[in-house]
Amino acid sequence: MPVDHKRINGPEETVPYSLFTKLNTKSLQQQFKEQVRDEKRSDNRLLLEHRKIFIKTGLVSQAKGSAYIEQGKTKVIVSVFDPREIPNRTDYSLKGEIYCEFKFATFSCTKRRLHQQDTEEKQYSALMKQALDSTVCRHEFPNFQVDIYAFVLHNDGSALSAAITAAGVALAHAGVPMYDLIVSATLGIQQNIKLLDPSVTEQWLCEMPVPLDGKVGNQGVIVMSMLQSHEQISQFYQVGNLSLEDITDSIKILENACKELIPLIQKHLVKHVLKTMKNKSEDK
Amino acid sequence: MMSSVRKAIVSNCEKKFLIKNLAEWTRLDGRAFDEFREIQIEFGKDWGCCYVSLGKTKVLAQVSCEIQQPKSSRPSEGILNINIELNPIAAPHFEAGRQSDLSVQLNRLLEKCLKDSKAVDLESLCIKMNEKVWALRLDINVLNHEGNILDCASIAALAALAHFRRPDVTSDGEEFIIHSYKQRDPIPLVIQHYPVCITYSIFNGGEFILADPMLLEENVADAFFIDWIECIQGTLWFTPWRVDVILNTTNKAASRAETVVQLIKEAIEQDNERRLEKVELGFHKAVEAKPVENSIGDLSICIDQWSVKHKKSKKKKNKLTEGEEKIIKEISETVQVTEIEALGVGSAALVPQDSEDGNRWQASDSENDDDDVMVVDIPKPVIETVDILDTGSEEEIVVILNADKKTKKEEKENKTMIDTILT
Amino acid sequence: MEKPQLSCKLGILSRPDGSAMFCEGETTVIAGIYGPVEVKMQKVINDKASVECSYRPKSGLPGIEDRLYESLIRNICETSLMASLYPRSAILITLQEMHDSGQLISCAINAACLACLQSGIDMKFMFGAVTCFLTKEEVISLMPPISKSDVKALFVFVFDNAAGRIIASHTEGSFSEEQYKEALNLGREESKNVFIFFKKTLVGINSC
Amino acid sequence: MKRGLFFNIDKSVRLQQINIISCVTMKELRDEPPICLPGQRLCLSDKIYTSGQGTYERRGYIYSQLAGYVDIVERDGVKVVEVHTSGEQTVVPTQGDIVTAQVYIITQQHCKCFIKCVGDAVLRRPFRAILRREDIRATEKDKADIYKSFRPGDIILARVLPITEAHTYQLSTAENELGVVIAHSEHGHPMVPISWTEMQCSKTYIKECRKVAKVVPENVDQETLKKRKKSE
Amino acid sequence: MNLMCILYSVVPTYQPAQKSQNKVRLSQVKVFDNNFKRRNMAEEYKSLHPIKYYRDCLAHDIRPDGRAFDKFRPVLLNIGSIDTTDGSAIAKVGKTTIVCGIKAELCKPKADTPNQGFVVPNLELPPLCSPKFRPGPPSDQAQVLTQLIADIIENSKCVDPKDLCIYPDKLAWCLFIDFVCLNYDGSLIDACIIALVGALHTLTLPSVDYDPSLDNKLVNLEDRKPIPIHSTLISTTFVIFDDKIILADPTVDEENYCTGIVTIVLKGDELCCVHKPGGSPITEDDLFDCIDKSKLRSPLIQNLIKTALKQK
Repeated sequence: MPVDHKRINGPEETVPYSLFTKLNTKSLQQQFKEQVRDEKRSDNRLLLEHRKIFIKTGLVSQAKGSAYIEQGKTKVIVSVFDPREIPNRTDYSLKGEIYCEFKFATFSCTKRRLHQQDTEEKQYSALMKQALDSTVCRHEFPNFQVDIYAFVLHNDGSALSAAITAAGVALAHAGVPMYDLIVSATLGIQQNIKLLDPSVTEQWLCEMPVPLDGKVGNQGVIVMSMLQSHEQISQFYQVGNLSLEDITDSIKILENACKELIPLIQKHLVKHVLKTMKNKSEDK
Repeated sequence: MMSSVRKAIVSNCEKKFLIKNLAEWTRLDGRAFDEFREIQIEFGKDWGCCYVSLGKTKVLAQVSCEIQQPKSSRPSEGILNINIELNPIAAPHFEAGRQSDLSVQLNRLLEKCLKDSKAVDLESLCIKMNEKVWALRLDINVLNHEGNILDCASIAALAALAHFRRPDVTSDGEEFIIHSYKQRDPIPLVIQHYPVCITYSIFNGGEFILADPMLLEENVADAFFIDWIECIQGTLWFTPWRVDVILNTTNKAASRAETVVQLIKEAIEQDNERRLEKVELGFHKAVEAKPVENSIGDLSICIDQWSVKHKKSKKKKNKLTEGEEKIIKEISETVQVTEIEALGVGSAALVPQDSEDGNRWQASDSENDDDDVMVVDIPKPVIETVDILDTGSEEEIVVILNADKKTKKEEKENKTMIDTILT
Repeated sequence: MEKPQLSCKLGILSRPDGSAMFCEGETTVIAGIYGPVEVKMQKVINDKASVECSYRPKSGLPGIEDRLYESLIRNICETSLMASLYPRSAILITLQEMHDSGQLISCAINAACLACLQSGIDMKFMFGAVTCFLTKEEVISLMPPISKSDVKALFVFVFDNAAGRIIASHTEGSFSEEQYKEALNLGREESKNVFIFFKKTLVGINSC
Repeated sequence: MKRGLFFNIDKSVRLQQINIISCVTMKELRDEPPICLPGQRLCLSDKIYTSGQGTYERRGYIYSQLAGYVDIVERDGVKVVEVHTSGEQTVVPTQGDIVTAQVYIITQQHCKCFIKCVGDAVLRRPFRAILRREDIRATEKDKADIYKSFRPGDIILARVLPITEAHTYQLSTAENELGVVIAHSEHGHPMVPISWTEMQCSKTYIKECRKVAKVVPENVDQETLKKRKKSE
Repeated sequence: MNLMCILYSVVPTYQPAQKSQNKVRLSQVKVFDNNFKRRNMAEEYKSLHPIKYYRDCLAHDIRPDGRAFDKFRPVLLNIGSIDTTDGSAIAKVGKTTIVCGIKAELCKPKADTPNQGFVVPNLELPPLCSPKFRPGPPSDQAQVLTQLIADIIENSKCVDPKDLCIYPDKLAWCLFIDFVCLNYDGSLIDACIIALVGALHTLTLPSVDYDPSLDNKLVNLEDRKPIPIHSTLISTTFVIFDDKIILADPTVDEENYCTGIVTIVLKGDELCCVHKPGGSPITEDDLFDCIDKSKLRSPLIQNLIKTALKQK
């Protein structure tokens, strides 16, 4: 580990204790079979069943807008700040910029993460930006930048979609003009079994080829973000090997999943609007 | 990058005054051209802690050690790290905790002087091959910058290394026991030879050569000539000037180095004696002994010397010219220039000193800058955005780039796609 | 009660506007102050000078414990200096450890005060720091115990010379309220000696 | 419950278009404003209804940009559909806005300030702005001196000038109602205006020069100010 | 208990009862100019002259959030809700939210302390929690607070590094205690210490079989044991306003505009940190008054922690 002068450093070399547990001799195939049995998953969900989502706004009082999402055990918090001048920019841009930062807490995953952003986090930041760029009315704040920070407290799979969904709610909460509400969902595919909203183990198993009877089937993870009322896809990200049919099917599944999420978000935002309006009239 | 904020600018007036004075064989502080400022070496209570002043330039050096695994390329050698810090106390434009060109340059020169010349016997620092060696760390803090940091720092570094003692280590076969200073007498380092840096500044393309430049002289000088004597000699930074002048100067530097090393050795001996006598040591003792310094007094001394030294230096100058010829004949035997190197961008020395850029070391700017550029790969997005301008609003519709996917999507999202096409 | 010998030398460095080498027992610190000088754009304060502090240990890599000392000393100097007289400028305080035998923080604070005094920057009051030690035998003293492991707790108090109020308190280790009170009173008494020493130093009668 | 209407009707994702025209009279609209969310279709965009603040137009419809409530303002015979957030607005100063700013640097040519409020909205993050010497007053522009008009720390009311390629906002106080509203004397006491070029310290009675804003009576708020400017 | 409940629920105990009488009214605020008599004048006044706004409020013996000077904000604690950690807690003091997660890893002890493990605390102030932080390396403030927390842990000896040694000179535990601020609204240290105590109490480490001759390690995940916690720490922060008024449990604005800050950490009946980093001088009486107030608060917080632990 490189020495960080601005933090307290531990000993030079540390290893996670999970490396020294009783050897896990199960093959990937067995592990996967344990996860999915008789059309049921280890947490008793159906294959295409989304985990329960809780969403709350206004958690970060210091931010302009914020949202906290719990999707199963996955917990993500997103905050949005007022537009500010873009640092170190000299040219004029007609459209505002979106700055996204996606970060896992050091303790959010099984393996400890570093304080600095790693490549995965940087990629997720870029994907978030991509999803939100076309959602926000950027022409409303030319030459300014809106900062969006997503922080994962606990990663149990599908953290990126949770972050994008929460970011959409946080933006609406912050009063940043948007073309539409945005929701996102994740789908894992392994051996032609599709798992909606995979948990962290499922996601891990879907990300690598697991041979079944010596053959390697289609496998991968898809993250898709949708704008609800215009029925547009604002971001699509896929890893793994998938056939064309798989992708079309997956898009259908994900589209439905997104549509199911929308009422929840709408309900929450309407509640929020009603509440603030009530407070306002009381103040007067 | 060192910020230019708070940096003193040398005015043309000052420059001209300096050069004019030199033409009359006078230096601003009344020294002769080849006269060095007074050296003072004090040791702290800790081993390897040394406080050196060269005139008003002051430097603190401290050596520390710990046990480390050796580098795989040198499994039986200890490690010596040198780190020079331009403490913001030394000058207002120095910044804490930030590497500037000057500090990098000084660090490199000191490393050349002490490490590359193998002044310290690193092999004696090995405890167990491939596993445990002593890693020495030499921290040099510049406390007051009145010119010629390098000489001062090199003296402090050498004195600190020569003064330092490491704890004794014994082995009982398997385990190593590190004895505290109280349990067993600590062991001094093996110093193979004593290299010190001697700096001359050169004016008017070699017309005037000044030993131990002070701050203003340093800022105005055309070039520098630095020797590190004892093992290797290196020279650098010069505008085209005559070989005989180089050799002459090198020669003078050699004799100067001898005196300096002698001084260091004496200082250490004195300190050792006092330690043996169990006299209380440390900086606090030195503070008590001396009266409060008076800065006004200083100035008057300076003025006094002004008139007196004037003639002296002229005499000296004559002597030098006489001596020059002799020395040239002797050079080949006494002095060997093994390495002539222009550090940084050599050509930088040719550029006349800019008044705003009083700092000679910035010559290497252009080279270092490249390191700062980072190439970032941005993952290619799978999605392309198409602006639909018809509605007047700046709306964007997203279409999947991949043609196959697009058709699939069209089937699925028949309605929307048709919508898009219609508009 | 035995107490550490104070000694000091003002103006030991030629570049800074004020400088001092201060010794408290064997502990020695050099302080230098520049000010008011040009301030960097991002640190400009409109109605007063920005006070910056940097502390250098004599060896080893810079770490975050230095930041804690820096913020402590910076805050103390900021309250004491009349920063509002020098708006849109900077006052830089730099400290260099020379030797540490226990009272490093108080020594650094006292050195900073002397450097401020020498620099001629207006001050509201002087500040003086005292270190008290609580030994394993529950005895409070001003002298550092011979071995570091004998220290149960360490207190650093900073007082003003105007009303003897507490400007700063820094503690290490754990202790009872009574012990804290006792150390505080001891510190206040000793701080008077520190101020006398400051005054003597300034008038040049260094007879302590 | 009218409010519930447009979001319980159809569970299949899409919020139904709110037909503001037919179901709500203007009075009802004000009393019980319909709630909308970003991307919600509000009504047809035609000759009567046009898209205003907080909305956008797409393929003949007006959609909402914000989570908030709908408001319809009649302007020159056209009904402008606006959406306002229920919480704090996200405001960026635009051309013509009256802003409250604090002066922090003055030079011979210009003074630099921080915009702290835009109209009534208090900003969480101030924006930087610049006020040039020639924009201090409307008449005898060349005679204005920065140091006789503003001092660091003054609170001024100013109008935002057209936005140029430059990165900071440009302000103007070249109107009677604009200029210094709060200032402190050299000794730090509040000052009261005594003429349009002078203010007097409330403690020391020392007079200092300022470009003083004419105090607007309480009942005249920002909107009227804005309107007046437009009619001119 | 759902994690969200704790994160979201702000139980403003002081508000409902006092709202009507105590909420700062515009009429109480001294008005400088007619231009300010507008709808959200208080807000505007606060933004333009924050210090004067505070002075005016405090002159009426009330804080802008309606609290009396010596009243604390409600505290919430939730423990063990993040199961990727070996011990975790979330503490909320008013709106300030701190998540503390402890992750243990194996390492080799230092040569000069062969029978000690490591405790590595770090406080992260991400840009997420307040507009004043920017992405990048930790700010000076984060560094100072991290060091202060590290000092408090070391001074109080609540975790003994000796308990973390598995096999001398060969194998030991390294506890990475990471604090993340999710909402920055003052009294950070107080929230951090509550979260720390909560997280330490939920911390369990698996047992390790170590064979020194072969350097073989075997970790039994099923056999998890808590580590001894030697003391319970309670921290209380005060700020000094205008050299005379002392406010307990400050919000972020109060911290920004105050002239001095005092943090007192209690360890049982003992004190383990009285930290006043400069700022306006205070009298001894005032300082001991603060210590007394924190002593009164200590059993309440201890009870809170106990209750939270029982719920588990």
